[in-house]
Amino acid sequence: MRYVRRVLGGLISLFVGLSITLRELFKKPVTLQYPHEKPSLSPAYRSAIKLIRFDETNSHDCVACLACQKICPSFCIDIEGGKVEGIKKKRATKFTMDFALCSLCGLCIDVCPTVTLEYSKLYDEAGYNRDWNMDLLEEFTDYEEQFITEQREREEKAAAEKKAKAAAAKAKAGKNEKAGKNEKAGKNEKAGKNEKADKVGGQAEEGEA
Amino acid sequence: MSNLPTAPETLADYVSGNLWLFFAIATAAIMGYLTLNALFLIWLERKISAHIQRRLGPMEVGWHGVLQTVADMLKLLSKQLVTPRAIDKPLYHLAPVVVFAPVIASVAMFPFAEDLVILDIELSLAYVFVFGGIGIIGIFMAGWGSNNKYALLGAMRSVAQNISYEIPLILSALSVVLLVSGLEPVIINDNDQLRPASGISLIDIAIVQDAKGWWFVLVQPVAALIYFIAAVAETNRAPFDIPEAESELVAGFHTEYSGMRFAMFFFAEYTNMIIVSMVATVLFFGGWSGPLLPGPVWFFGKTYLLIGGMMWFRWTFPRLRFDQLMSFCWTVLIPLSIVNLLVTALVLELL
Amino acid sequence: MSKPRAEAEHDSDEHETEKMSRILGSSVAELAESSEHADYAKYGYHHVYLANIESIPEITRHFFDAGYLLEMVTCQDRRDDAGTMRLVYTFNHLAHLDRHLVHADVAADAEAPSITSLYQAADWFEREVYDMYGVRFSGHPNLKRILLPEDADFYALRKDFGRIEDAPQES
Amino acid sequence: MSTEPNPEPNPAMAPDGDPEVYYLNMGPQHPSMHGVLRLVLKMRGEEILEAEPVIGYAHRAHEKMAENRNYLMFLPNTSRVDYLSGMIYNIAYCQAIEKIMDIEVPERAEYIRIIACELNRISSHLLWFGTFLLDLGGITPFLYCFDDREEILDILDSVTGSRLTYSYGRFGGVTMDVDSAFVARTRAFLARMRDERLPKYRRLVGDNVIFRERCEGVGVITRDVAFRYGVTGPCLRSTGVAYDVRRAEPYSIYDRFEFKIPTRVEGDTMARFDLRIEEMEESCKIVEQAVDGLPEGPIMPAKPKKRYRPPAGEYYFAVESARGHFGTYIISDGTDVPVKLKLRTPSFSNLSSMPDVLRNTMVADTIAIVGSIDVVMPEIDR
Repeated sequence: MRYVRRVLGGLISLFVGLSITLRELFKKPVTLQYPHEKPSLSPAYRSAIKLIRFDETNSHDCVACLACQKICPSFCIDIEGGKVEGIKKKRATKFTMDFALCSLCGLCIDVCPTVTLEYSKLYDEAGYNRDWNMDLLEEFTDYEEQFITEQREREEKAAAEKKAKAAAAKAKAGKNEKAGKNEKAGKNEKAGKNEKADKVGGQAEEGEA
Repeated sequence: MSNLPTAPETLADYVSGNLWLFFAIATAAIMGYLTLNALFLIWLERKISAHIQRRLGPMEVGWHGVLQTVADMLKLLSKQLVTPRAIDKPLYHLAPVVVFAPVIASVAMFPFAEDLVILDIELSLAYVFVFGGIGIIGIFMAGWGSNNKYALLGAMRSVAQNISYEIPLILSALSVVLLVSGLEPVIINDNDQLRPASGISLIDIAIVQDAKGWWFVLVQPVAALIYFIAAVAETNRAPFDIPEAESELVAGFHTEYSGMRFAMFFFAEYTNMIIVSMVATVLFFGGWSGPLLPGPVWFFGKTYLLIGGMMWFRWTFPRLRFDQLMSFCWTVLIPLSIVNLLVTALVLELL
Repeated sequence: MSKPRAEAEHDSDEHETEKMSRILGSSVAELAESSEHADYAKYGYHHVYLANIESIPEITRHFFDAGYLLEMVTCQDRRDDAGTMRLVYTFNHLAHLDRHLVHADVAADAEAPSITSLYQAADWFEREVYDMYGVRFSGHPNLKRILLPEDADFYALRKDFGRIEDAPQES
Repeated sequence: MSTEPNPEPNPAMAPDGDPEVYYLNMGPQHPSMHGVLRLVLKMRGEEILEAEPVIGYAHRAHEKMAENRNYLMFLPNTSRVDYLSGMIYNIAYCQAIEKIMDIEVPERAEYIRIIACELNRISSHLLWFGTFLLDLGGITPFLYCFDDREEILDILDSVTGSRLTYSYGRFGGVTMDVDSAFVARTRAFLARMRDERLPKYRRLVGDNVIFRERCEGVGVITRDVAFRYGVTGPCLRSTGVAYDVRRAEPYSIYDRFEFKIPTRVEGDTMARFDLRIEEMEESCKIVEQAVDGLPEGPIMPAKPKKRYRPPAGEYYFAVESARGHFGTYIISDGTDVPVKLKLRTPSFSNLSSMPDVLRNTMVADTIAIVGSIDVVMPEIDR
C-alpha cells in the first residue's frame, strides 16, 4: 500500500511540475534581445570614470592634487600637472586612467576635493585589445588655451573685486575699528560658497545624466 | 515520397531488376528526411525549452532562428576533428556509424499511411526493436574506445540502462501484440491473399486500429504510459539522460567526440526520438488513422506531438540517479508491465 | 567524541553554560602564559591568551570538551619585531557568545603541534598557515600546499615576500 | 627560500592494490564544479571510496593585498571575495572598520545596508538554488531563478550602479541614497517573491518526486561532523543547531527585526534545500521591516574621516554571510595599513568537511552534495 501511494504521489508531483512548465510555455518571454534592444541604464550606472565639464568654465577642474592617484586600489591613475603660467590655479597636464585595471570602485570620486570626477554612462564598451589606458584630458585639450585666458580674466576679475572690496572695507575701516575682522569673515564666506556651488553643480550634472 | 511505389506490389515488381535503384532512392529519401527532421527537432527543442524558460531561444538565423541548426551543422562540418591519442582507433571511429546506421534502417519500416511504407516486413515491430538495440553497442564502443573515464562511465550506464529499459518497452508493446492477435481477427487483403492481421507487423497493428475505429491507448493506457517512459529512457533523454549527464560526466560517452562525429551522435539521439515516437504512434495511437486529414498528416502530427511531450518532460524534471533509475525500472516498470500483460491475456481469454 | 555536542549545549541552561565558560576560562588561563579579558564591544572577543606552543593541544582539548567551535587558525609574521611567527586560534561557543583568542609564538623554522586530531577543521587551516607562512605542524595527516601551487618555493604572506616596493615598475 | 621537501601524500588517497579501484579527477574544468573546484575521487565503479577537494585555483591573494594598501583601498576587494554575496562582505568589512574606529553610522544608512544585504542574501540563495538544480539536471528552474535574481540585481543596480561587485559601503555609511522608486520596486519584488515565486519553486522542485529521491538522506552532515569541521551557515542549521551570527552576536541593527532562524534536523541535502527556501522568506521579512522602518536622514556621517588609522590591537568581527559565519580578523599597528587582515570565509570550512561527507556515495550524489553545501570557490581561495 505504501508502495502504491508512493508511486501515485510521485506521479501526481510530476504532473504538477508539468503543469507549471506548460503554463510558463505560453507566458511572454522576459529576456531582452540584447544587441537589438538595450536595457535602460540605472541612474546610478557606473562606467569608465571621466572628468566633469563645468558650465561656467567649459572645462574640468582638476588641480592635480593626486588624491585619486593615491587612493586608487588598482594604481591605474596617472596624473601630472601643477602650476600653469599666467594663472594661479593649478592644472593637470596629464590624466590617464587604465580601465583595463580600474574596478570602478569609486574611491577616486569620493576623495576628489574639486568634485571633478564622475562615472560616465558609456555602455557596451568592448575592444579587441587590452589597451584601455585612456586620456581623460583628451576632450579638454582644445579648450585648454581658451580656459587659461578665461581663467586669467576670471582671476583678475576676482582679484579686482577683492581689491575693490578691500578698498571699500578700508574706507569703512576708517569709521569702524572691526574692519580687519570683517574682511576676513567675508573672504571665508565667499570661499565656502564657491566650493558649495561647485559641489552642487557637480551633483546636479550627475543627476541629470 | 508519396510517388514512391508502395511496398507490397513494388517489391515484387522491382525484384526483377530495379531493386538497387529502389533502395538507393529510398535510402536517400530517408536520409534526407532524417537530416531535416533532426535539424527541425533540434530547433524545436531549443524553442520549446526557451519558451518554457521564458526566453526566446534562437532568433537570428532565419525566421525565429529556424535556420539556426543549419548554421550549426555547417559549423560542425567545418570543425576540426580532434582525435585523442590513446584511443582504440577502430572502435572510436566506428562508433558514430554504428549508432547512426540502425536508426536509418528502422525508419524504412514505418507505415506513414496505409499505402505508404518503404519496406513492408512481416516482423517489422521486432525489427525496429532489434535495430534499436544495436545503437547501444555503438554507444559502448564510443565509451570504451575513447579511453576516457567519463566516457566509459557514461557508456556503462548507457548499456545497463538500455538493456533494462528494453524489457518494459517490449513487454508493453507485447500487450498490444496480444491485443491484435487476441481480439476478433481483422482480415487483411494482402496481394489478393486473405490473412488475419499479425500483431508483430507495424502496418497490421495500424490497420487493425483503423478498422476498429479506436486506438489501443484507450484499452492499454498503462502499457502506453510504460512504453512512453521506457522510450524516453531508451533515447537517453532527461530525466533519464544519465549516460551523458552533463553535470556529472561532462558529456558521457561522447566526451571525446568533436565536429561531425559528435553531430552523428546528436543526430542519432533525435532520430531515435522520432523512431520511438513513431512506434508509439503505431502501437497506441492508431498510426495514420484519423478523420478528415490524410494519413501522413495524422501520422506525423501524432509523432511530433509525442516528441513535444518528450521535450516537455526533459525541460521540467531533474535527472534521476543511476541506481534509482535502475530500481525504478526493475521495481516499478517491469512488474507493472508484466501485470499489465497478464491482465491483458486474461481479459482476452475471458472474452 | 560520539556524543552530539550541540545537543548538550541546548539542554543546558544559560546559567550553567556561563559557569562552564568561567571554569573553562580559568583552566585555560592556568595553561597559558598570560591571559587577559578583552572588551567584546571593541575587539570582538572576550578573552585573549598567550600560550606556549607546546600547551596548544591541551588548551584545545579544553575548548573541545566544552563544545567550543574552532573558528579559525591563522598566523602573524612577527619575525621583524619578535623573531617568531604567532599562531592565532579562535574559539567560540555556538549557543552562547564567548570568543577566545589563543596566541602561541613559534619560531619560523620550528614545528607546531597539530590539533587536527580534535578539530578536523584545523586540517585546512593549518595547511593554509603552512602554505602562507611556512609554519609546519607535527602530526598533521596531510600537510601540503593548499592555495598556492604545489611547487611554489615561497610563503606568500611572510612580510619579506612580495612587498609592493619590490614589484617590477612599469615603464 | 628553499623548496620544502614534498610532504607525504594524503594517506586516505593512497592506492590499496585493488585493481577495480581507480581515480577520477573531477575539475577544475568540469561543468558542475562551481568554478574551479577540483575533486580527486578514489572510486570503485560508480561508488566513491575517498574524496579529496583540491583548492587554490582562484587564489587572488586578497590577504596579501590587504597588507599592502590602506584600509580604504581594500574596500573594492571585499565584494570580490565572494562575488555572489558581495554586498554582505563589502558591508561587513565597513562594519568591522566602523566598530574598530568608533564611527557612528547614520540610521538611514544602517537600514539601507540591511535592505541591500538581505536582498543580496536572497539573490545568493536564488543562484544557489538554480545551480543546484542544474547539478541535478533540472535546467528550467535555473532560468526561473535568474529571472528573480535579475530583478534583485536591477534593484541593487539602481542604487549602487553595479550588479555584482558593489563597493557600495563606505566607512560610516553608503555611497548613494535610495529613493521612493527603489522602495516601491523592493516592495513589488517582495510581494512577487512571496506570493508567486517561492510557492512555485516549492511545487515545481521541492515536491517533485525525482528531486526528493535525489535529496532525501543524501549527503548527511551530522552535528558531530559539522562541529568538528567548523561548518556554519545553512549547512550547520540543517543539522538542528540554530546558530546564526545575526542572532548569536547581533551586529548592525539586526536586533531590531523579527525573523526566525529556520532549522532542520535531518542534515541532508533536502534539509538544506528547504532551509534555504525558508531563509529567503525570512530575508523577505527582514527587508519588509527595514523598508517599513526606513528613516529619513543622512547616509554618511557629517564629517567623514580622511584617513583611517585604527588603534593598535587585534579585532575580530563576524557577520552571517549567505553561506555562514564570515569573520574579519584585523591586526592593526596604528598605521593606516593593516598588519594582517584575515578573512575567515564560511565555504572554506564547509568544503573541508567534504571528505567525510562524500565517502561511500555515488558520483551523482557527489555533484548533488557539493552543490547543496553552496560553495563559492573565490571565497575559499581568496
